[in-house]
Amino acid sequence: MRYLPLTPDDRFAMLAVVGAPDIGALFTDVPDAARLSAPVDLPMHMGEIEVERALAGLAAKNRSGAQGPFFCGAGAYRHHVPSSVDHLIQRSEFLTSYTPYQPEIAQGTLQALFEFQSQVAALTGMEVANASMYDGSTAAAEAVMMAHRVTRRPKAVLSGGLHPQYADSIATLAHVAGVGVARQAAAVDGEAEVVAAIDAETACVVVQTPNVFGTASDLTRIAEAAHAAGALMIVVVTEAVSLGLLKSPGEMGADIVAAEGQSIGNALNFGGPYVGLFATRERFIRQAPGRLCGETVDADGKRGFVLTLSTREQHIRRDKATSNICTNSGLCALAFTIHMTLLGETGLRRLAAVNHAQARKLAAALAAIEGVEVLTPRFFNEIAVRLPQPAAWVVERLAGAGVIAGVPFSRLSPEAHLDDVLLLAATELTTDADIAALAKELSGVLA
Amino acid sequence: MRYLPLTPDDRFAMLAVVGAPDIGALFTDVPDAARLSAPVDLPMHMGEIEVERALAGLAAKNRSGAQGPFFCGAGAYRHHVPSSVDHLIQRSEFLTSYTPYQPEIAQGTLQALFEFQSQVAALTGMEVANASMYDGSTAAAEAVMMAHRVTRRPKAVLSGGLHPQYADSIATLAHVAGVGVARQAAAVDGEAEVVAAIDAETACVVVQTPNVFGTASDLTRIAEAAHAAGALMIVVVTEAVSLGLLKSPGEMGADIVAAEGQSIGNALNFGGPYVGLFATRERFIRQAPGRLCGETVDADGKRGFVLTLSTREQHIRRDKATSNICTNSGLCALAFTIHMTLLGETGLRRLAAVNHAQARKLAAALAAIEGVEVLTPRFFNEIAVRLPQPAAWVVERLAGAGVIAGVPFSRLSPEAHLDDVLLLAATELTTDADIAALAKELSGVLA
Amino acid sequence: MSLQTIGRPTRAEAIVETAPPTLTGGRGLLQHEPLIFELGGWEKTGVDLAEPDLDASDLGDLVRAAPIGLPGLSEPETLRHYVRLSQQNHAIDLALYPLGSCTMKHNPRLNEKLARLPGFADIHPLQPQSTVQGALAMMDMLAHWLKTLTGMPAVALSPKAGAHGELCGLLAIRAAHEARGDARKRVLVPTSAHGTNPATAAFVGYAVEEIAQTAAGRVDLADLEARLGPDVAAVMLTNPNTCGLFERDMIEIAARTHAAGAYLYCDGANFNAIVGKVRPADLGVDAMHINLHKTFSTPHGGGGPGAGPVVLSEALAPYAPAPWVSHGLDGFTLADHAPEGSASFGRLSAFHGQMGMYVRALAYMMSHGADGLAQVAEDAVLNANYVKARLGGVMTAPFGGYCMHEALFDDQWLDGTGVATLDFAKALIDEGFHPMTMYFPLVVHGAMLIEPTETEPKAEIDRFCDAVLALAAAAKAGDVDRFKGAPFHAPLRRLDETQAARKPKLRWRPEEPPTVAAE
Amino acid sequence: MSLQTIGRPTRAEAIVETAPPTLTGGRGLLQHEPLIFELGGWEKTGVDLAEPDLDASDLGDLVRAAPIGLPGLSEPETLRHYVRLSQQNHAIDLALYPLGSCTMKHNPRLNEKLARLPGFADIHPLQPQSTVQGALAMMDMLAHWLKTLTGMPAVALSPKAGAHGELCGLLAIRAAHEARGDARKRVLVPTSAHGTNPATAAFVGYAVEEIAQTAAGRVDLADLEARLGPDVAAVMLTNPNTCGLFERDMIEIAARTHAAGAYLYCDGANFNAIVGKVRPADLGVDAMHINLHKTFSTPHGGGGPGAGPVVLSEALAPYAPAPWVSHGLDGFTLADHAPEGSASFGRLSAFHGQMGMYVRALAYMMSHGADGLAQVAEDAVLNANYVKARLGGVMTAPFGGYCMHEALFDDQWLDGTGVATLDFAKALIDEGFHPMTMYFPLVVHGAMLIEPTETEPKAEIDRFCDAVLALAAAAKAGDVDRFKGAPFHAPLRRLDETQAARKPKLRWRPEEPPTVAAE
Ligand SMILES: Cc1ncc(COP(=O)(O)O)c(C=O)c1O
Ligand SMILES: Cc1ncc(COP(=O)(O)O)c(C=O)c1O
Repeated sequence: MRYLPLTPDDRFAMLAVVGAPDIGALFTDVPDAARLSAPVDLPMHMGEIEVERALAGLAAKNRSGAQGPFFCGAGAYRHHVPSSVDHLIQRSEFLTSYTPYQPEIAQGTLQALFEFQSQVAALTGMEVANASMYDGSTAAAEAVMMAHRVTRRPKAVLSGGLHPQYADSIATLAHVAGVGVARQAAAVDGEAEVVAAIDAETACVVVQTPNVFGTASDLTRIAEAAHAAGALMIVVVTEAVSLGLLKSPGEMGADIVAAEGQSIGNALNFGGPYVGLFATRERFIRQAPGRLCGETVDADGKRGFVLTLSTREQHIRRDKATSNICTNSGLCALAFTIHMTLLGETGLRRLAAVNHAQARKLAAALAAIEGVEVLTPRFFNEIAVRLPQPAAWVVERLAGAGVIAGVPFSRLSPEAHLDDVLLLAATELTTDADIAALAKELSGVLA
Repeated sequence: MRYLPLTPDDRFAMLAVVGAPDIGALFTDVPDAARLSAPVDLPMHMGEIEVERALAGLAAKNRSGAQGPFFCGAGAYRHHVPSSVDHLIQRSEFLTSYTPYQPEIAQGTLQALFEFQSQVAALTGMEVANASMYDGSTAAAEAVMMAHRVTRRPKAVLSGGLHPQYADSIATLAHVAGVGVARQAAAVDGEAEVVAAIDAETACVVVQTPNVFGTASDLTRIAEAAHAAGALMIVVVTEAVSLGLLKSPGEMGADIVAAEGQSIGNALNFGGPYVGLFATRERFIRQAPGRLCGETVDADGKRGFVLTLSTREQHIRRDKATSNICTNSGLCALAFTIHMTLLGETGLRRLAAVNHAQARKLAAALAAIEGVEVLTPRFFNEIAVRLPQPAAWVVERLAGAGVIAGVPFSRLSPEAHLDDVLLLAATELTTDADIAALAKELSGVLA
Repeated sequence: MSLQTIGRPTRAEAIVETAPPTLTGGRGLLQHEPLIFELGGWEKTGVDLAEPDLDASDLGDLVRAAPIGLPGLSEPETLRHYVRLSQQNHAIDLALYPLGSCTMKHNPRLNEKLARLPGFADIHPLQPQSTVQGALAMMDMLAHWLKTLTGMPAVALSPKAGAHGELCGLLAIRAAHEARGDARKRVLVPTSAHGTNPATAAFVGYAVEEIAQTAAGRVDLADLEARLGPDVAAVMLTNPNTCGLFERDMIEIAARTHAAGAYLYCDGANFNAIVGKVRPADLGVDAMHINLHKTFSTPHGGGGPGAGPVVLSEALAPYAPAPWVSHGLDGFTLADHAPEGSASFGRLSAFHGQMGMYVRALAYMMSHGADGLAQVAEDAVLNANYVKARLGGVMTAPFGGYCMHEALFDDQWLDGTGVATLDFAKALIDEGFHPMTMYFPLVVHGAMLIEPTETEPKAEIDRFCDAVLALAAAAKAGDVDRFKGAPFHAPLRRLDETQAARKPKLRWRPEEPPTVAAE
Repeated sequence: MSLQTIGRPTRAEAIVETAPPTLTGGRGLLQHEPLIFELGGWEKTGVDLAEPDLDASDLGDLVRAAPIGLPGLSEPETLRHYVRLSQQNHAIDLALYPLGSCTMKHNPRLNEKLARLPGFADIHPLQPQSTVQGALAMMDMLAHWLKTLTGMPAVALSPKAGAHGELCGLLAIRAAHEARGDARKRVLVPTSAHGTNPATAAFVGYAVEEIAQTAAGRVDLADLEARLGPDVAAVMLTNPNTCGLFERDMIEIAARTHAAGAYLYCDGANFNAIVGKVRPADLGVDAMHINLHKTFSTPHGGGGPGAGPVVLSEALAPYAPAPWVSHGLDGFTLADHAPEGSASFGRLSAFHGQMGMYVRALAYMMSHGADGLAQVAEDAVLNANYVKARLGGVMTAPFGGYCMHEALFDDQWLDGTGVATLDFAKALIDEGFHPMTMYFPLVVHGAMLIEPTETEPKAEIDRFCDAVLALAAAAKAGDVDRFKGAPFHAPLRRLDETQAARKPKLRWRPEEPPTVAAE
């Protein structure tokens, strides 16, 4: 067995030192009724060749994004990840290390986390950020819990522009935390509606930009209204690249930002692992969930970094912790940081501009198709269109023609009855030829 | 430009320190007649996305071994390389380091080379091995030059079983070194013929096992004849895995072994880079080409390794050097060593046994086909067969049917007029289904 | 280029015994590295992108005008920066990483390679299901392996880590009680439990009550019995528990828990000790999370990502969250939403979970197979007992007898030496090892919890034990400075965590704000 | 697992200024590592293979009976062994690697990724040409780039490194002379030439004669003229030469060489200084090798593999070796053999050369493009001149004026300090840098040749210059021990190369032969 270093001789010698007659003796605490007498009913061990054949065979049954025109978004975006990013995160010292609890021999991870927190704070325009959450949706749910702790109020208002699966994730936690959820009807300009729903019971409003329909909007007035009512504004961002072009949540008055960082440094991976970005105001930091990396000095006075403020966390505070999160998305956060370092201010702005430019071409091409209505007024790299046919049906037809045409809104929220709405995203990987192919095939299907 | 760290400001500041008015000033030594005024006529710089699209596009135009039944050998073999091998050789510290001339900060490379030399010596059954040559064919040519230095005799006898491209490579060097080459006619049992050709002028006989037709033979009597005549026996091995099953050249009396190490740890790579294994007797070591890594101690008495006996080499001895080789195949040698360490005695013997078993099935399947004659009497993992049609024609037909059926001998040596001979190899990657598919398609083509 | 050494002395002449401090603070190969904010340029970038051919004028005042404040580096600088940082880390690929309860085992590179196949890495969670049949089949296979190994009828794959799995399990339990209109209030958890257990119970709205432990380091049945009652929603145990001991009475505990109308949640973080040898279903467990990043070798990555699928009993299966995969005539289907009238408690997060981790874990399971996984458990337990036996003579173990996959010691043996558990751990760093888990579980004073895992060779464990024993001798011999000052040989000396917490500095801030030309 | 530090001192109490030696020889993260022969088992393996279903009985006495003597390790042990070894290396990814004449530049990972695409890595050199059209197109593209950048009409791709390229070039030259029945005997090479130049000339059967150098570090035209004659086959120059200077008279040299009926071979190892700015064809060169592992960034890999394509003039093109790629109506064709009656000198090696390096080099060229490559040369030259300017005040340069891509110093400035070039270099190791090339070229006493390359940021070059200057000051201040004893901070102290050569130990040998059960 290639992963097991002990030889029969080793085992024999070690049992002698242990003073056990045989390996079975070490398992005597297991009740006989629960001890398996035979191996479980699964295949026996396989070599690399067989395992690779089997799994590569399954992988080959999937249609990867590179195989043709591709327009899916809706919270997960197909961006280019520089080759050096994936090379670096596979270095043994990053890949096979644990959470940095021994800072003297974990400065590599810790300094990278400090850089991550600093980048996320700058990107979101907030004062502080944590060392990552599982993903954007769980970050959003934690943000609502945090707003509840901060304001001690029982209600959360979710805009109709919020990604439905994010709203579902929030609702799950809110329910057991006794927080009421006022969930507004899905609407392309959902953010416009939330102000009316804010009241003295409101702990927070959760708004998204660009929202699930791709709509980019200025949230300043919502922040003012929320603050006036003593509530917090939580801003969700599912496309981190948009922050290279659009006004930051911080600039618009956000109290907490819960974002999906996948777009920077991380592949689509069929939905995970991703990396949740969580940023807030300095004064709320002791109510924040998750790990925090802080600067300090060593015994010689040299600068170094450690995990800090852990009195908020489960391993110290246990049932009084701000969250139960332990393992987070360390390596995905590292990928984010490395990619962001490669981009820098200049590269990120350029990347965002290219994404927007391609989306404008996409929108123009679709608008020109008979029967297709572009619904999104102002967008970053994603738009919603209304089709004369059910979007799911159209998408299946186009998939047959080799074009992955985007995400039918019904896939996210059947109950919204927006079956004719299709979400399409463009990125720096979307070529003009891809857009032309989509337009051609779509016209064909609708003709 | 992503690979260039200097900013315009840097360049400006540095020119000031240098005291040059502009960058052009630094090139004043270049005659005007030779200074380009405009960029050369080539495309301008491209981002990762474009470069990857272009080259991945070309790669997609090739049929890779994994795409179907595959039987090519003839000096390059398709074996499985464990994933950890390729991961390790990509570590920055191995991949991006230079030849270990500063041993205090190159022990990683040096110790691995010492392990490589030790493994190669054990594998070939020889006393010592060097730190690698470019590949098996250049190692063979250098071996002949070395035999010439050692014996001061003017003639080399090349067996008819020697890989024709190896013989060509030897002939090229022999010609300018004034060494006559007695090249015997290609023959399945070529080694049988060489003894007769050995005379008092003979510096060396060059024999191969398994030879280019796959024939495995005992070379002991050839060694005796050579030694009796004061000549050296050079043994060429193009399939290193065979040494896990067959008697080693050392056991059969070889004076020099020149082998291709690609089969262990290295991919096919369309022919390169590969790694030449070069082993010989201790008493000849000062006549050997290439680098040697040796054990020593540091100032504290700790064991360490250094490049040694460099008085043989070009950088010290210049026109008196034993060879002009400088850069060799360091990283391929590392891949060889890591893979060999994973295999170990047990794994290598098992691997060789599996290769042989698959080849026997292949031979049996082919022998059963009407009109196909298996020519190779005793083989390791490769055989030669005679077909009722030109082998090149048959191979093209089978390629059309998705089967890469092997190497027509005419591809190696048109002048040999063995156009009906086909070489086929089987390895641990060859499945019974592959063999069945080959047999079916071949029967079809020949029917 | 070549180093001409002929006739030149290459042997150091004057052997100076103590190394003179370097002039520039250099330490040979170990590079000190500034922050990217101190290195990077505001105009620099390591990514070449063509200028867009359309501008963003249509966005008007939505456009971000002010500088963001993100430094950029060229590719060579970026690579060097992170390679240098990486060398300041310990890792399982460097040496034993004996963190008890963390199962730091070998991470096969085959798994990394397979997870990166475009067919797995470059597919979108919401692209047409007809175009991801291989991915759904893979999830279905993983589910089959997990159910078979645990003997449980159902599994929810989507939880993103162990704690998320605990959340999933307790949410299912709460949903099950609510479905019966039975609003229970308490969850019973042993004091030895990992922090995520009480934290999760509280997160789900339950009051947490601690269960006493016997002198043998197991659940005190009588105390459990006394606390069980109509308002107890669940009992949360870890088995093997965090003292490295198997809960002998598990079956009885399950029976009493069920008799009280409560569910038995098992923290499966220590599943590595029994995988292939004991099926939690046979112990009466209702729900258990499995840390794929522990038992099934997906890399810890310096703190994640992980994956925490939860297996569920018949009783809890109906409350499992969406999504789930099912197999029909026309291939595999992924249910994004619980159908009308389903009892599912809803959705834990967007999309379908940690796909990338599933591939790795499945590759690991297939590599070991049914036979190999049982061997994993046996070798893990053997290695731990070997450590316990080798160190037991000097270090004091709070509980006697054989342990499972980890060996627990307390700090009684350090009494009077002036050396604390923490000091001892830091001294281990100088000897070339990562310390064991310290001060956990809380039930043991100055706890040292050592989990070697099955992927450690005997030679490495011996090297570790020799170092521990040598340090123990030094401690008892009064060589206190070696401990109090440790580490001396790590990239940094001991770090001041108190100062870090007193006035937190959680991000880089420019002396004066960066003057960025927004382009 | 978590480290409970609340209320416990994490700050080291007693600050012991000098680190006590560790008890087990540990050095923190730096692991000392034995040889696999000392670690491995004879029965152990890290590869799982199914038993063959046919034995080897048919091979009789050909079967290897005796033990081979190859130790095996499990995968975790293997990974750890080589990761530990790797950390004892310096690398371009760790810091400046200023080896003059070696062009240690950044190695883009994109190139590694592309070379590993199955379409390039998993294809056989002799599979049907109809199935490798993409590979042949790639080789054709590479040839086009190389020919365009050098202005030469032909290129032989197959040479496997620079020295092999020299061999290819001189073989073509010899073939050209022989074709005219003109058997020439001598090759003229400057004393400053790299060792491979004279070695290659001798290998090809020529007598090597050295050309004198002017005080300005260039070829002495008069001396060259004097030596040129009817039996001179070729003049071998390096331009820019190994003193880092451009041969101003190159065109004139070419003219006189040609007038004498000889050919001009140019060693292109230093092409990085002029790529995109000067075409060797315009200098009158007949043949030049290009080290793809220098100018075009393919990794040096601790000593190879490299690739050394040779560009050829009209005069030499007919003698180029097989194989070559040509483009016809039905796609690309690879000629494995020179056709009947061709003047080709034959074949250099089996198959078609270093395909894997071609992909990397082409990816690098396309990434830079015509504009970027010229910038490469400019930045490489600027960096070198910056180093020369910063260090010139203290170190003595044998030749004045601007340099090209590398800055050459001699050891005159160390006179009387008791510090030799070698000592100085070893002290640089302690400061965290790889030394420059030493004692080459031979024309300069105690030469120190510094080539930063264009991929070094200004900050790193400044860090390096600061270290050199600080050490220079120390040397002049008589702080000799720091140099004689150096390095102190590297994985090992200075190694005894004399002993290594006196009685060579070139392989591991068991104390007593391993008793292996041959299975
Ligand atoms: C016993 C135990 N339970 C739960 C957890 C939490 O798992 P995760 O870190 O994957 O959320 C851990 C891991 O630290 C653990 O050791
Ligand atoms: C000037 C010069 N010529 C030739 C060579 C030999 O090139 P290679 O090492 O690729 O054979 C080198 C490289 O060391 C060199 O620096």
